[in-house]
Amino acid sequence: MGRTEILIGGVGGQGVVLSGILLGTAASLYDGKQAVQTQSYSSELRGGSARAEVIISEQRVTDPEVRKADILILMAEDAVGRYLPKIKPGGLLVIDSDLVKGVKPGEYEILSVPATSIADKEMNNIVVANLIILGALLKKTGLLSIASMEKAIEVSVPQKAKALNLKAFQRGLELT
Amino acid sequence: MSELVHPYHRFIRPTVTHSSFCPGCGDGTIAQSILRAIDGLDMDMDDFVFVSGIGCAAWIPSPLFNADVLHTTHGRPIAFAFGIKMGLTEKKVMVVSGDGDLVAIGGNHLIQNARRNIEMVVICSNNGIYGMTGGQAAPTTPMGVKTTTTPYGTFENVFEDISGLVIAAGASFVARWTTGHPRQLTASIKKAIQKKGFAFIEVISQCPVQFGRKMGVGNAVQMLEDYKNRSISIQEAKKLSKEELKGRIVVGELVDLDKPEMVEEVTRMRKKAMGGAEAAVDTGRS
Amino acid sequence: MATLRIYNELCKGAEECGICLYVCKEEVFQPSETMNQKGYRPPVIVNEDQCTQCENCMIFCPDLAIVVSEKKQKKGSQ
Amino acid sequence: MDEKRVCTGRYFMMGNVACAEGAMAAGCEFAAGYPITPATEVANHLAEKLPQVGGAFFQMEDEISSIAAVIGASWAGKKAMTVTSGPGISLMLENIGFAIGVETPCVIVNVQRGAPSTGMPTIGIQGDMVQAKHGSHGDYEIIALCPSSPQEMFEHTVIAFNYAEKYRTPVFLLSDAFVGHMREEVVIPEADKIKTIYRKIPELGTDPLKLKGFLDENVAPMPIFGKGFKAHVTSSCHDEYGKRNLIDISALDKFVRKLSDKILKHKEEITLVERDYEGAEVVLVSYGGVSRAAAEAVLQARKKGIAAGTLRLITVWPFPGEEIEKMARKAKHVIVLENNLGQIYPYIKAEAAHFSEVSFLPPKLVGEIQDPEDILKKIEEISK
Repeated sequence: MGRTEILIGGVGGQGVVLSGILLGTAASLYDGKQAVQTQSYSSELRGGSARAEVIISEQRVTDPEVRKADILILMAEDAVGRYLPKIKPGGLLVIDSDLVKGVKPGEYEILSVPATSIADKEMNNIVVANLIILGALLKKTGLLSIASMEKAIEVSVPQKAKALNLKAFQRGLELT
Repeated sequence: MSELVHPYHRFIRPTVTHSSFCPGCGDGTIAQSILRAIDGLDMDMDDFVFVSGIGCAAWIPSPLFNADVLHTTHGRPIAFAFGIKMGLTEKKVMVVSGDGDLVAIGGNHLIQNARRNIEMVVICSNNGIYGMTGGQAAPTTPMGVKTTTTPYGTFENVFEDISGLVIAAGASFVARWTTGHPRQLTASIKKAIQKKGFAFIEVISQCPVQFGRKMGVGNAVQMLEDYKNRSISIQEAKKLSKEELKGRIVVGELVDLDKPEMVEEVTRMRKKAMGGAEAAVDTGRS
Repeated sequence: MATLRIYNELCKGAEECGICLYVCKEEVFQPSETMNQKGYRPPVIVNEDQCTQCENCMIFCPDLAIVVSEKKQKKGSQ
Repeated sequence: MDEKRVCTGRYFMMGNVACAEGAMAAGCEFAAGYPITPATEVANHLAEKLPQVGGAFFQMEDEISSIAAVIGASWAGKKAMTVTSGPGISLMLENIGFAIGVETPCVIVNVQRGAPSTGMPTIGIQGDMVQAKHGSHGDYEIIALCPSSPQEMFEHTVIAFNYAEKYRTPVFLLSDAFVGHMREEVVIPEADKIKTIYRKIPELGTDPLKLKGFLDENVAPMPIFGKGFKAHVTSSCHDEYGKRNLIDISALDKFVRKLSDKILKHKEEITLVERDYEGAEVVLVSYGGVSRAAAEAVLQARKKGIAAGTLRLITVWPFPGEEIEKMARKAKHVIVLENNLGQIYPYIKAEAAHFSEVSFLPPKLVGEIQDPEDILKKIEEISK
């Protein structure tokens, strides 16, 4: 029944769109749900703004746009001003606390994940910070099954990066 | 007593009663040179697809030649020919058009396909003027000449060496002749047809109506005489300085070399692709 | 058997075009007053026996209006 | 149909990739294009997949040569397509007119983006709707499909090829960056479940002089090259034999009319719509991605007891005026929704305004499809 609107904002190169694809793939192909994922990004491939939207629902998703995000994931300070107004009252705000500093308490619950520093220190690769955030998100919300997400990572991530991405996701599950 | 029959009339589309060229136009001589080359190679019109653009020279194959002919938009015949050749690799594809069409508006297609070295024959009738629209200046019109769009004389530098451009771009066969050299032209067209690669032939051709008369060069005969006087073979030209070559028309087969040809390269690429490609990108397949 | 044939209706005139007269070294052609249906005056063959069958007239003719019989034998010792 | 062409299965797939898979399934053999956001994924995917079945994607020097090569390949007998976005279509328009003039089957995918001019490349708007119909000079009819999901990007591409082949005409797939970059479940059926149509060609050996290869309202068999038809193909005014005629006005009249009538005569079988307006007083008319917001708004309105419905245009061209009229006769209010400032609205209004009130609800921000809440407000306002 429920329709969950997820908005992910960050900068190019952080895997914003991949995060959206993973959530959508897990929901749609492995969790028996319906999902729509859309995206937009500025023209520069690295460092420009990036946004992914995912809607997960038990039924076919009619309106494909995120209107008020149930879950807002902010991975860069730059994204705060742009997307914070899009969060639904009472929604969940997930931030990469290493990069997002300017969030004030408001009508939302904050899940603060030091994803970039964990990725940097433990994985030696900040690129997988997004997977740590997804792990933490799933642990916190139970939005999708862990097995579904792991399968989604298997099919969506290039062969040689699979192990690292799975490891980061699993590390995220240990948080919170 | 049996009457003589023109050997190339059998190549003319039966519905065509006469050529559409002005009296004395060199395009007709080019047309016959092409047909003589095809006949000389014992080939048939069905071995060819002809493509032309817009302008007087485009009317050489369209509708004159009794073959598959695509008469395309201005400047684009080589681009259309690209698709035809890729679709019918076993056929000979020949583009016939003018300097305005192939070099001015369509210059980049000429350059890029010479670079690709895709097998096709491109014959460029270079008359130095826009004939069909009434004698406007072309990039090939000599500087200072009065035309309908340059009533005070052309003030742009002339495009002197189209063939040189095509050579620089990478074509594997390039020749230049004038309509005063129909035999040599035919011999080069024969070679061009047999060439595995991009074969370009520039033909300096008289437009007595829009060029000759208006520029004071004279009629068709005077223009041919002028070509005869100014032509110099590439072999002779090599012995002369740039200064000495001023105003001369360097004729001959300028380039004839073997290098990778695109249709063959595409076939090679396909084999590679069929031999077990990696999984598709981003299908998210389960 | 004739050596030459002019397709008068294809011809665009000895005066307007005249290439055949120019390329024939033997002066086989001559301008004529007779008009074809398009209003052009095709040349007439005056010295057919002088024709060397060099085929210049045929090869240069922009209108495929002249045919020369195939060389059966080379004229003289040339 | 070649099994290798059809990627049967269930996917979470991007619309642009689904489009390329649709082209594969439809039998596309030749594709040419020039890189442009947001259409590149279609080209990239075709570049990978086409050679595996003996075809190829060619990156040309510009969009002008891309469409030219596609038309050339089509005359060589190949199923052919190009893919681009607005700026590329602007460059292609002359040759699109050529394709119409000489009746060339081909598919043109336009993944529309923020415009005019270079605009905003990654934002989808429905900004090129009228361009597709009127962009090239002269009178002509065109077929255009408007997918609203990745699944339809697949299905409509197959339909586009089938229409192109059947009616010997260029067919537009008018997608946009939003739908093109959207990922959703895509189910690709088995090869034998996918209907594919191939153009008719004349009987081999037909006397070229007797071959009527053009200007038939019932679609003349196409005298493709390489078969000995000695086809003379010119987009200049010609007769049914292909013979050029640049003098007689009656020949021009026939040339213009027959080309248009070929499409208009088959309008009923070409037209695809989704009707959900039984008993509705307020009907939302939309196409493409916007129709999904319309469907949601109507769902909400019905929950509130308002007799609302939708009419979705799947083929926007040829313009389905009869469908609009049929709907408008039953409705009291018609609300037109587009992700632009009202491009198809005047056409809809012209057909509907005799019978009902017609209004246009623009998007709050061009580039963002209407919020179902805003649509609902408008419905409530109107039905008071």
